[in-house]
Amino acid sequence: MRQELAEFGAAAVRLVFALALAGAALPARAQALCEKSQIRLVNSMREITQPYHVNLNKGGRMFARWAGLEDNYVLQLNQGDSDKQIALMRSILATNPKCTVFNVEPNADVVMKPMVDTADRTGAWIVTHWVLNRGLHPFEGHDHWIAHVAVNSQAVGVAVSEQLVAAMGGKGGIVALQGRLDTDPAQKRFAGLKAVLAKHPGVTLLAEQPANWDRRAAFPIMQAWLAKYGDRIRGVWAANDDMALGALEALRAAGLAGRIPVVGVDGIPEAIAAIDRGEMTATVSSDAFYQGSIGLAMGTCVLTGQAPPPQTWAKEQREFFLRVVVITKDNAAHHAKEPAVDAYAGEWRCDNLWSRATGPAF
Amino acid sequence: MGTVGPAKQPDGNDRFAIGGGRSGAGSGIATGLAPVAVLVALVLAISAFSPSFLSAYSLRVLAAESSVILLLAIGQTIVVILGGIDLSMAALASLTSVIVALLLPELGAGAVLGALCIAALIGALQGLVHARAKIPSFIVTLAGLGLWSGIALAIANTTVPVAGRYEVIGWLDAHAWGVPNAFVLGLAMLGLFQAALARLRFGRHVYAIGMAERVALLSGIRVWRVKTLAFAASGLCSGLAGVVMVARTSSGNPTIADSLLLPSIAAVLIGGTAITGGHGSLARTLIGVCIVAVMRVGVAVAGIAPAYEPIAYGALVVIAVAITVDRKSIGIVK
Amino acid sequence: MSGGVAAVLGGLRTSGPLLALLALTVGFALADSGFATLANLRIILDSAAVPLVLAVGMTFVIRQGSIDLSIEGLMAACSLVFALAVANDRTQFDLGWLGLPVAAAVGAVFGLATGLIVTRLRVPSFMATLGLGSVGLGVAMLLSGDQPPLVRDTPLRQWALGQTFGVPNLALAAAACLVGGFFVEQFTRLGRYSYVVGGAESVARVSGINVDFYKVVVFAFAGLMAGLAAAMESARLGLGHVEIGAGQMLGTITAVVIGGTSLSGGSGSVLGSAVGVLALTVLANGMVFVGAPPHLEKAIQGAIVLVAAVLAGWHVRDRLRIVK
Amino acid sequence: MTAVALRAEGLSKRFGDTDALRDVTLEVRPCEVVGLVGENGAGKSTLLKLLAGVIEPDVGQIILRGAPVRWRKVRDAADAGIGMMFQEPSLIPGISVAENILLAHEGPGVRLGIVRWRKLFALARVWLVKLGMTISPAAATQSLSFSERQLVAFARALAVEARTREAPILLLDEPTSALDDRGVAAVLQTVKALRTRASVVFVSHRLEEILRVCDRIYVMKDGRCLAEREAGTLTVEALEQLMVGHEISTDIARDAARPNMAASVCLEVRELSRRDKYADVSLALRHGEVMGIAGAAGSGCEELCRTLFGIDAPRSGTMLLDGRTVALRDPADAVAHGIGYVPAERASEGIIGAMSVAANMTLAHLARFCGRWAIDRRREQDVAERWIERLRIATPSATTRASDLSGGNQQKVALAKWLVGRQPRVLILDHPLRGLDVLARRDILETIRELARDGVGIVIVADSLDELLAVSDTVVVMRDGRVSARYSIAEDRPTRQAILESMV
Repeated sequence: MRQELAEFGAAAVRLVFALALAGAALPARAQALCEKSQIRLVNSMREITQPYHVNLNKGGRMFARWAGLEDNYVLQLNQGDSDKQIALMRSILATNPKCTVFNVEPNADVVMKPMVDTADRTGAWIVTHWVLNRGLHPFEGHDHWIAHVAVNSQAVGVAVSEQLVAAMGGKGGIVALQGRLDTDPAQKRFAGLKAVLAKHPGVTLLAEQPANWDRRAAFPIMQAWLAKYGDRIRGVWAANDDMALGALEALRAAGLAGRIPVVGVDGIPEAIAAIDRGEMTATVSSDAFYQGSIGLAMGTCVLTGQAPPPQTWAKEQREFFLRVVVITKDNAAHHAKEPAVDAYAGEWRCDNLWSRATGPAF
Repeated sequence: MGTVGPAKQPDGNDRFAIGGGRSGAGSGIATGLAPVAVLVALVLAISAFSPSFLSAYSLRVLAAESSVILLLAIGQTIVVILGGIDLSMAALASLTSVIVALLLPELGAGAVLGALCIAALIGALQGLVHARAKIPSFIVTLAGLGLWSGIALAIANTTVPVAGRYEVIGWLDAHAWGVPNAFVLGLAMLGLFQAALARLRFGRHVYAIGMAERVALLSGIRVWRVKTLAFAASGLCSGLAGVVMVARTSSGNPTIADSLLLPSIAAVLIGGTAITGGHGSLARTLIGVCIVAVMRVGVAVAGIAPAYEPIAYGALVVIAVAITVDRKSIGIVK
Repeated sequence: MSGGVAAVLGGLRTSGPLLALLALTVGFALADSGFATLANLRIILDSAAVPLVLAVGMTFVIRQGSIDLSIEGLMAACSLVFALAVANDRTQFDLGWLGLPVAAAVGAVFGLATGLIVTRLRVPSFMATLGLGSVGLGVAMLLSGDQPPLVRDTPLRQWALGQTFGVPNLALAAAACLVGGFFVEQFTRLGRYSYVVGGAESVARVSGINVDFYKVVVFAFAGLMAGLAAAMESARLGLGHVEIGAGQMLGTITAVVIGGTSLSGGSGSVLGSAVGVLALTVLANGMVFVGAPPHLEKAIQGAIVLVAAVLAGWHVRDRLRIVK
Repeated sequence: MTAVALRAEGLSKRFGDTDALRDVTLEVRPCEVVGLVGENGAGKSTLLKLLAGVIEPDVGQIILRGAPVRWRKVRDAADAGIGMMFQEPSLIPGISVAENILLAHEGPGVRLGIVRWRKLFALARVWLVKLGMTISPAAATQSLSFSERQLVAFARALAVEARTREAPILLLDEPTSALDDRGVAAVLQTVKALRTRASVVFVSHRLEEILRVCDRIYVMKDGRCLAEREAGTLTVEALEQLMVGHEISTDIARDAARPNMAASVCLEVRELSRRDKYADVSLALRHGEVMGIAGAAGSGCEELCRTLFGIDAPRSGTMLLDGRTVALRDPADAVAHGIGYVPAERASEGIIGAMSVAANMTLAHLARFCGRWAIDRRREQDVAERWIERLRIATPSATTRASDLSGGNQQKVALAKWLVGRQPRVLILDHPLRGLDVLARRDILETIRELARDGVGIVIVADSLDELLAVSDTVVVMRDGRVSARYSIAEDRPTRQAILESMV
């Protein structure tokens, strides 16, 4: 983690404050709520065909093995079907709800409320990621909703856009590939771009289209833009790496691969490789391994009594922003390698669960 | 679907097929019971994997889970019996969810009623275009699918949390005497439309059109009116599905129901309703819905490795239909 | 020229997709000067290539009165097989050009399975393909494993991204498929019987035609086309991906039906479908050009599909015309 | 060379719980035309389908040219030179005429799976010429008229001749039922010509045709073979007697009272025209009048009927009901105005096979069988049963599926559809007797007269002039879309000959 975000400098300060507060709140030990062997770890995510989700799963499994609970690790895939994600959670709770921990990558923010309500109702424990309905917070009476690990998509958008603008030398036209428009990250990341553009009048947004996170959809759109704007396109902004790579192939078809800066988000291996090759400029990683494991770690700590019950935690421990990493040519090589368990073991320790918190997300 | 030339036999009533002794296996009773058998077998198989699957709790979850699919499948059944298909239902449900979530705080119950009316009107509109402009329902509703979800996105390009008056619909997410209210609502609609199909002129006309539209026309039935009504009904069902969605998630979302289109259609056909039209019933659809719901959730609960999940699902769909399809009423399998 | 061909041309003239295509082209050309350029024409052809290959197969299926909802699953499986069969970052295989026929063969096998399920188990193709599509998806997920395999076969990639005489190679390949499809349709027993089976299956049976055989072959043919399309798309994007066919199913069916093949079977031609594909491609491409408001893109597409259908069908409206 | 070309021995076939065929034995000698007559449901079609391999017998065997054979598929029979022409419409709309004629046996028209169009057309043209047809083999089938289709189907049956060196055996199931007199003549001509080189089994309800072309005649009833006779020894009356077992008379007992010409006009059309169908047609139909419209295929009389029922809009001209001008937007309007229509294509337009007899009857006037909320099933049932009785419809019950009834009874149901609920003002009958046996014909003709007596205005188009003359009060003859002659049966007693002349 060599390159921290400037934005988050200030946040780091608040982090220290938060940790101190947490330390204050931590008694030596609370009593265990479950037999350790009874604890069931559930990772609920969209699918495992995208590298990002593969790594989410790997992270969760890594933690389970580390905690000696690998046999109790359950993977739930909803195939992009929000209703199914809710149903899957509710059905598995037919047995042993009180000792079940959910680490949830919400398919869409609509699933949040039903899932946390289910947790409250059944006594299961849940940690959620990414986005949050307006007016919904763990510390507002949801005692079984341990925490929400938010990602500041706007900051992500800003960070990656800064990289793009820098690579373009602060002037020229860009095109933007948006994600699924009804998702919060898509909008926040784009908002981040807008913010950066406002600061750099030299850079103009020629066109924007949604490509639904999808590489295949991005390809023809990029082609059309190349036909329409030709060499007026000096940079390509994509709301995720998959679309960025689709655009990259379109550039390759036009013999422009590596000649026009391309940025994406997620930090999937392919993108990192492309950055290493110099065909992509930058991507931002929220570290899927960490996201896939931290919720399970928190739950385990609560259930084993190594951490106090969540309702005693401080607000900014219940809902905080996750530190993200900008990956560029400088650190691509480092991130290309698959991390080992010990890279995370320290961050799974029950007294160090907020090592990547950068301040409250409410 | 499509046009039928004068030289062609009416669908599902093929004299060669019958005279040629190709009417297929299975008496009415057998094909009627087959879906039930499949359902039982499926449940037993899954509960063998995870015994808790038969617990009152799981069944209640299952019922709640299937209620949305049920509502969609009810509307779809009517349209399919008519000989058409409605691909726009899920998108329409999503649109309704957005409208309800947006208007609920100001209008309360009015928002729900209004949204339902809009959904029904949209459905009617599609039926009218299909019947009057003589465009296959497949195409009309395909276009509708794009239109309505596009409009939903335009109205609210992300999730809309219900900012107030949730109690107006909240009861749909609760359950009385262990039965989810949403499911009860579904059953109520089912009973309502089953009665309409079996006892009302509308129902008789729907079947007549599904079996032999040409004869219906030449008998002076105002086919376009019946079609418009039927699609209005499916629109209404989509609307209700949308409302239940809002109750379930206490928010509206322009794509929330989209993933339920194919499952709901599968439910109708697995129930044994013929896609060629004219044959089928809502009772069959109810079983079909249960089967689909069990497959959707059960396969996952049974703890099968993720990659094998879709394989199992696909195989089950084919097997289920192979057993339940009423070959007698489908002269020719297309 | 054969009567069949003449009939097809007649059909094309009346079915109106050409009108829709022309209207769209002119409209976009007026709306944006950059649209009607050679460069953009190339791009339209390039992006029409894969859908066209799919549409050729789908036309045969729909014409015989069936439907194929398995395209997306099939493409997923074939895409993975292709990516793993040619030089890639996961396996040791390096079949090179053989990858294309291999992928096609896998598709054909799936199609074969569909055909057998439809004819032997008498399961409506609607459900049979729905199920097999899901199976294909699962197979793809198995093969995909941790991470989509990347295609490292440089000649293949260069071919997929390159052009010959200024025409994108993929477009040429698609054109070849179209011509092949047209030949099969107009000049082979298989093609003619797909009209017969769709037109009146019962008559075909009592006339002593081995209906089941021809049905199976048509499904296999469609599967083969899907496999080929998947391989082309994978070579173009440089990886095998589970979601490589996302959204292709409804798109293809729409193109075929807009192209004048009735869903009840017995009519239509691959030429019509080709026009349908071009119309939809021009539409999508044009949307990007005029920078249509993203939210409304889907809506506008839906509306245009509807209008095209109305235009195509209006003149044949007749009080006794049965449309389901 | 054996004395018997094709022999059926003790064939039996059951469908569900009905015996379609019971221990039937018949033989066809080389180069002879065998007639097969019997009422609807007597089992003629089933027998032919068995011989052609469309279905397999439960009991009994088929002996072809001395050797017993078992048809596994239709193809086997066809390859052995057995060609069949089905009663049902059996052409594929989407393909060319040539393909239809040579369907499934293109011979040299297809080499290695590749179609050679020129060759194919040449091969097909041969058969078209044999039937004196001028249409091109490349023509699209859906562009043909109904009777042209019938002839093409006949040509297809002939075409098996090309498949075998043996003398072919043709099974013709009512080849003439849908044809006008010219078409009938062509078919009979061909059948006669065939006698020199082929054997033919010829099924028809028109006994005079049978007597004209057949050498021997088998009479069937209730799935059994009642009698075998040499054609020469028979008269139409004798044959009818054999068929129904007792004396009957075809000519309808006519009420002496002609509709008095004072009776008001119920349906009138003035200068009705429809592009290249018919032009300047003016008619006045009085209450209680039966108006027969005679015309060869393409004369436009069928199209006229469809217009009167609101199926096709006229290009110009006016239509009046009881003196008030009406514009029919669709059949529903026509029905609302009290017009009824019995279409020619019973199977695809007349009845819904999968629905019960009662449901079929009440389809047009369901509103009259509804209580405040739902359909009044009991009333529906009662009314249906009343009409089943009145029209002598042979059905186990009112709830039987209509497709389980014989053609004649189906036709009665199609007719009853317009009589239940309320009496129609005008009834349009398009070939109501097509393919019906003697008894059914008589019943329907009688019903028509009764309705006329009750003041219903009736327009009827029929295949044979005899039937028209038997039932009509006035006959309007159409030629090439125009009215070429009008007769009042009572006054000017037109002869068959006179009408035929004004037709062609």
